Amino acid sequence: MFRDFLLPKVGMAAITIFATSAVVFGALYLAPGDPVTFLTKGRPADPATIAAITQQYHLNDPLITRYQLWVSGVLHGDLGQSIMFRQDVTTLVGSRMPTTLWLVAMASVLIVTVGIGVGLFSALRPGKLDDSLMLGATLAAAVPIFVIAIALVSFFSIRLGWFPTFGSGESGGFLDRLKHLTLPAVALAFAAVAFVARITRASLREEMDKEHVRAARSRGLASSDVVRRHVVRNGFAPIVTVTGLTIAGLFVGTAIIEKAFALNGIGGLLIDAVSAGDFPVVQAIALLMVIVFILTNLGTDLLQHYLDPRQRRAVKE
Amino acid sequence: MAPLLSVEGLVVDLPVRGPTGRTHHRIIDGVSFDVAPGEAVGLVGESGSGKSLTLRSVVRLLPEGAEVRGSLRFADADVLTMNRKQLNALRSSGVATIFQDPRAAVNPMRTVGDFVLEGPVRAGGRNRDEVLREALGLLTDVGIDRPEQRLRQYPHELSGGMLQRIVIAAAILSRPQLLLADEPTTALDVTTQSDVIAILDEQRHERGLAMVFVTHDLDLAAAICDRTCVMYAGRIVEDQLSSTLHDAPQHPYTAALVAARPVLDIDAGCELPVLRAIRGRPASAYEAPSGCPFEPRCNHAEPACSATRPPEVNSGCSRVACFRASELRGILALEVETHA
Amino acid sequence: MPEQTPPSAVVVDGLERVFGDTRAVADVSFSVVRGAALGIVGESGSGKTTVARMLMGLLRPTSGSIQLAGVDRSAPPRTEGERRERAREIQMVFQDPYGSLDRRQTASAALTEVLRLHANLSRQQRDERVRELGDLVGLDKRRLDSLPRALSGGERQRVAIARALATGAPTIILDEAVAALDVSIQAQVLNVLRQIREATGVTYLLISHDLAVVRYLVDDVVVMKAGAIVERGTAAQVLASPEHAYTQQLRDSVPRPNWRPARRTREGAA
Amino acid sequence: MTTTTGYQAITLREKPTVVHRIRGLELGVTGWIAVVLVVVFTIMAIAGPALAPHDPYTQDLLRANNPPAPGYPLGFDYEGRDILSRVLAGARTSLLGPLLVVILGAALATLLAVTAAWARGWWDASVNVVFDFLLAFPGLLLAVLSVAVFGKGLVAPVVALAIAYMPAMGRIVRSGARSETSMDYVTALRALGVPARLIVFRHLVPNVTPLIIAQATTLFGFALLDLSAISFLGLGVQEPQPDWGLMVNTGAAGVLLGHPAESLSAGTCLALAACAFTVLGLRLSRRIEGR
Repeated sequence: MFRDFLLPKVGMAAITIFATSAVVFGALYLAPGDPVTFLTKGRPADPATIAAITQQYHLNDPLITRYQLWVSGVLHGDLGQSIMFRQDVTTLVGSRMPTTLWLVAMASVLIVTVGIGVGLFSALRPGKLDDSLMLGATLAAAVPIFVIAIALVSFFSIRLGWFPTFGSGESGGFLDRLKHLTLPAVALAFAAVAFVARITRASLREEMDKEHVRAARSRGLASSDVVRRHVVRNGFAPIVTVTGLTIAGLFVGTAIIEKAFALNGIGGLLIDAVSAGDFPVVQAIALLMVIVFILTNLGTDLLQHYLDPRQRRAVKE
Repeated sequence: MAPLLSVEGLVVDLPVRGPTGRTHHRIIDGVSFDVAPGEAVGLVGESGSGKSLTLRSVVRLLPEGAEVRGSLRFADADVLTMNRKQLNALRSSGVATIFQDPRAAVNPMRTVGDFVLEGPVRAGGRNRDEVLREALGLLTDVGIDRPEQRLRQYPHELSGGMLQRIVIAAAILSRPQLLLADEPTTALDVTTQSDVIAILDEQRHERGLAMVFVTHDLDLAAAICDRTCVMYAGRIVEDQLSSTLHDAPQHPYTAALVAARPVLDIDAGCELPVLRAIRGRPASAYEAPSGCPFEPRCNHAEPACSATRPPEVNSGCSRVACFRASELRGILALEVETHA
Repeated sequence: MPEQTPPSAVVVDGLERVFGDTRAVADVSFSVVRGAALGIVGESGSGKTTVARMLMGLLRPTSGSIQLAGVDRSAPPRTEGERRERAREIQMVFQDPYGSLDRRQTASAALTEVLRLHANLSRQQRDERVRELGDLVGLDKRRLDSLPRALSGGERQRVAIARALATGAPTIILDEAVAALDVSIQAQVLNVLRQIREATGVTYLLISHDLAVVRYLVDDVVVMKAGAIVERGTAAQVLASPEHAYTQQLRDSVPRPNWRPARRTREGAA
Repeated sequence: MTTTTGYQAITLREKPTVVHRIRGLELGVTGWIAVVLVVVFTIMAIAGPALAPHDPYTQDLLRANNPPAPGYPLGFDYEGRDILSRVLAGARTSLLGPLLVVILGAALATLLAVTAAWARGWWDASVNVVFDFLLAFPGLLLAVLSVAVFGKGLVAPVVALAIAYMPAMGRIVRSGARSETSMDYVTALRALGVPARLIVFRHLVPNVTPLIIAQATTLFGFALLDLSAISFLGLGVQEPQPDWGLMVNTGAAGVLLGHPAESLSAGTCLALAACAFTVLGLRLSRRIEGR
C-alpha cells in the first residue's frame, strides 16, 4: 500500500507543489521589463529603495540561487515584505486569514448539508420536483457569484435590513461574526451548492441504473437497504472528490466575495495586492491557495482509494 | 396440478424517446405460459423477441415507465397488484433471479460474503450464523473450494465462472420455489458453461425447484428444460416438450432456427450442406406486421398469413401459433432432418 | 514428375508472445495452404486473438517467425508503405459488428476509402468495384449508401467482410466474426463466407470457440489452450473424434440434442 | 436503462425529415429556450454597439443615477450614461473574451488530447502530467495571477483562462478519443493500411467533435463567469469601456443607494447568458451520452 500507492501519490503532490512554487516564483521574471521597475510598479524610486529591493530579491545573484533563497525563506515562514503595507507578508496574511477561514467554513457547511442533501433527495425521488430542483441547480450554478452577492445585499440588507451590508464583524463576538458573514457565505456557497447537488444526484442515479442494484432489488431487499448498501455506498466516492475540490476552490472565490462585501480576508487582499502591484503578497497568497488545492486533491485521492476495494486490493496483490 | 406460475396475455410497452417525443414501444405482445411446481420451462428467441423482459416481468423488475397488462400469478397471488411489501416477500423467498453477467450483478464494492448473506439475512430475516453455515455447505456443493476464504474476497478477485456459481448458490440459499435464469451462461466460456449448467440442473432437481430459463440457444434450453417456448416478436410461437422440439418442430420459425445452425456431428466424408438461412432479420413486436409476425421471413407463408394474427392452438402437450401448422408438420420435420 | 505442393498463404513457426509475466502464446506453429481454411479453436485466454494480432502486424512477437505468401513478416510494419503492403496480404474481420465500422461513414464510403488507398482506379472504376464487392457479400445499393446505424449486425459484418476483400488481400482472418450474431443472421453470413471462398479462392483463418461454426467453414483446425496448440488435424477428424482431453472436453460442452451437461470440477478452478 | 439484455435493441428506422432532425436533438423546452437566448446574445455581440440608441460613453453628471426616462428605458448610471446603450455595447466585450478563451483552449486541448490518445506511451503520460498540474490552478486564480504579472486588461486573463481550461476539455476529449481508439474500427483502419494522420483527422477527430462542442459550450459559460469576475474585480476591462462584469461593480454603489438598475441589468445579462450556455452544454452532453 505504502510503496505502490501512497508514495507515488504523495510524490506527485510534492512535485506539483514544487512546480507550482517555480511558476509562482518565476512569474515575476515573466513580466515585461526590469524586475525592479515591476516591483516598484514603475514609480520612480530612490536608490535606497532600489538597493533594498535588489537585496531582498537577491537580484544580483543568479536565478537558481534566487529561487533557492526564496524557497528556503518560504519554508521558514518568510514570505518577504509587502510593498503596499510595508509589513511582513506572513504577518499580513496571517492577520487576514481568520475571516477567510470563517467564510470558507460556513460555506462548506452549506455545501455539505444542502448540496449533498438536495442531491440525495433528488436522486431518490424522481419526478417533477426532482426535475425542477435540478433545473434550478443548473441555473444557480451558472449565475456569477458577484451577481448573487449584489442581489442578496440589495434584498436582505437594503430592503429587509436583516443583515449588515459589509464588514466581517471580527471585533464583535461569535454571533456578530456569524451575522456579518452569513450573506457572504451564502453567496460564496450558492453556485457550489448547486454544483455539488447535481454531481451527487448524477452519481447516485448512475449507480441506481446498474445491474447489481437491480439484482439487489430482485432479492427482495427493502428499498432503504438497497439505497444505503448499494447505491449510496457505491456512488459515494465521486461525491467526496467533487465536494472536496469544490471546497478547496472556494478560497479563490473569496476574492470576489470579499471584494463584494468589503471583507478583509486574504481573497480581498489578493485583489488589492494585484491592483497595487504588491507582488510578494500576490505570490504568497497564490502559493497558499494552490497548495490547499493540491493537498485537498491528495486527501480525496487517498480517501477514494480507501473507499474502493478494487483499488485497495489490486495494489496489495 | 395447479401451476406455480401462470402468465396470461402479458403485454409490456417500454417508453422510448424518439424524434416525435416520448412514445411507447410494444416489446411483449400477449405472452401466456404456465410453470408447474418443479418444472423447467425454457424461453428461447433471438434479440428483440422479448424473452428477457418476459422473465423480468415475473418479479416486476421492469425499466421505469414500463406499462404492463395481462395477468401474472405466482402461487395464486396476483403479482401485478402486489404492494411493495408483498413484492419484496415474493422476491426474497418465492422467486430468485440469476442474471446474465455475474460481474455486473454482484456489487463490486462489497465482499462476496456480503452478497451471499444479504438476501436471506436482510430480506429474508433469517439468523445470520445459521445462513452462514448453510451457505458454506451450499458453496461446496456448487464446486467452490475454501468457501470461508471466498466469502471474504471481492468479486473482482474471482473468475466469472466461479462468481456465477456463487450467484446460483446465493439464489438457492433464499429457498425459492422458482428460479429465473436470464442467459446465465452467455458471458462464460463453453466449458465453464457446461459446468455451470450442470450445477444449476443438479441443484434444481435436488430441491425440486421450478425454473424459467431464458436463452438464445435452442439446444441448451432443450437440454435442461422440460418444456421450451420459442418466442418471436414478443409472442410465443411454439410451446413444446423439449424432447420433441428438435425432431418435430411445429412452427416454421422453430424449424428454421434449427436448420440455420451448423451441426457439429456430421460424417467425415459427407459434403456439408449449405445452411438454410432465414431471410431478413429478427423483428421486435412493435415493428412486426399485423398478421403473423414471422410471415415476411417465412418460406411457407400464404396470403392469409399476413391478414390476421394466427391464434395459439393447443394440441396435446404442445401449442403453436401458425395457420398452417397441421399441414406443414411433415415438411418441417424434413427440413430439420439433417440436424436431428 | 513429382506433384507440385501448392504455395503456402501463411506459415507460422515457433511463435511466442510474452506479456509481463504471462506467456500468452507459446511455441505456436502452423501453416495454411493458399485457398484453404484453417480454424483456430480455443476459449478466452487461449491466445488465439494474440496470434491474430501478430499476424496482422499489430503486435510484435517475442520470438518466432511469420511468413505471408512466402515473405517474412515476423516484425510489425514500420512505415506507412510497409503497413499498406501488409494490408494487401492479410486482412481481418472483427467480432463486434457494432464497433468495427466508423459510425460516421456509409458502407460505400468505407469501401471507397480502402480502394483509394490500395487500387489505382478511376472514380468510375471505383464505384463499379464498390458495387461488385457489395454484390459479393449481398448488399444492395440502398444498404451500401446507409450509415452503420441503419444496418443490422449481419449487414455490418458483410460490410466488414467486403472492406477486408477490398484491399485485395488473399488471406482473411475471421476473429469470432459470427459469434455476436443472431442464429438466423449467423447462417446468412456463414453462407456468404462460403460463397466468397468459392468465388475468389481466398484463404481463411477462422478464430472461434464455436465448434459447429468451425466445422462448417474450415478444412483443418488447431486447438489452443493456454497459449499452446494441443491438437491439430482435419476438422472432420479432430472435431468428430478428438484425441486430446481438452478437445474432448470442448466437444462435450457443446449443447446439442440429447446433450447432458457434465460437471467438471468439485473445486473452483479459477 | 443501458447495456443489458434484449430489450434495449430499440432503434427508430423511419427516414428522418428536417423536423425530425431538429426534434431529434432532444433539447427539451429549457434547451430550446437556451438556444433562443444563445442566438439573441450572439446577435447582441455582433450588432450590439450598433443597436445602442445612444452613445454609451456620453456622460451627464446631472442625470447620474436617474430613473428611466422617455428614450432611456433603463435609466442612467452613476455618471449619467444611458444604461441600455451600455448594456448593448457591453455585449461584445463581455462575450468576445469567453469566445476566444474557448477557441484557444479547445484547440490546444484537442490537439494534445487526441495525439496523446493516439500515441499513448510517454507522450500520453506527459500530456496527462501537464493536465494534472494545470488542474491545481483554479482558472480564476491563474487569471488573477496573469493580471498581476502582465497588467490589467483582457488579453492576459483570456490566455490564462484558455490554459487553465485545457485540462477540463482535454481530459474529456482524451477519454473520448481513447474509447474510440480502443474500438475495432480504428484497429481495422490500421490493418487496412490507412495512414495514421488520416485515421486521426478523418476518423478520430470527427467522432469526438460532438464531445468537443458540448464541452466548449459548457466552458463558454464558465469563461463568461470568470472573465466577468475579473472585470468585476477591476482587473479586466477598464472604464469607460462598457462591460457587464464591470457594470455590476460600478453599479454596486448605486445598489446601496437604492438604484440597482445598472448592476441589475448587466447582472441579468450575465446570468442569462451563462445559464443559456451551461444548459445548452449539458443538454448536448446528455444527448451524446444517450447514444
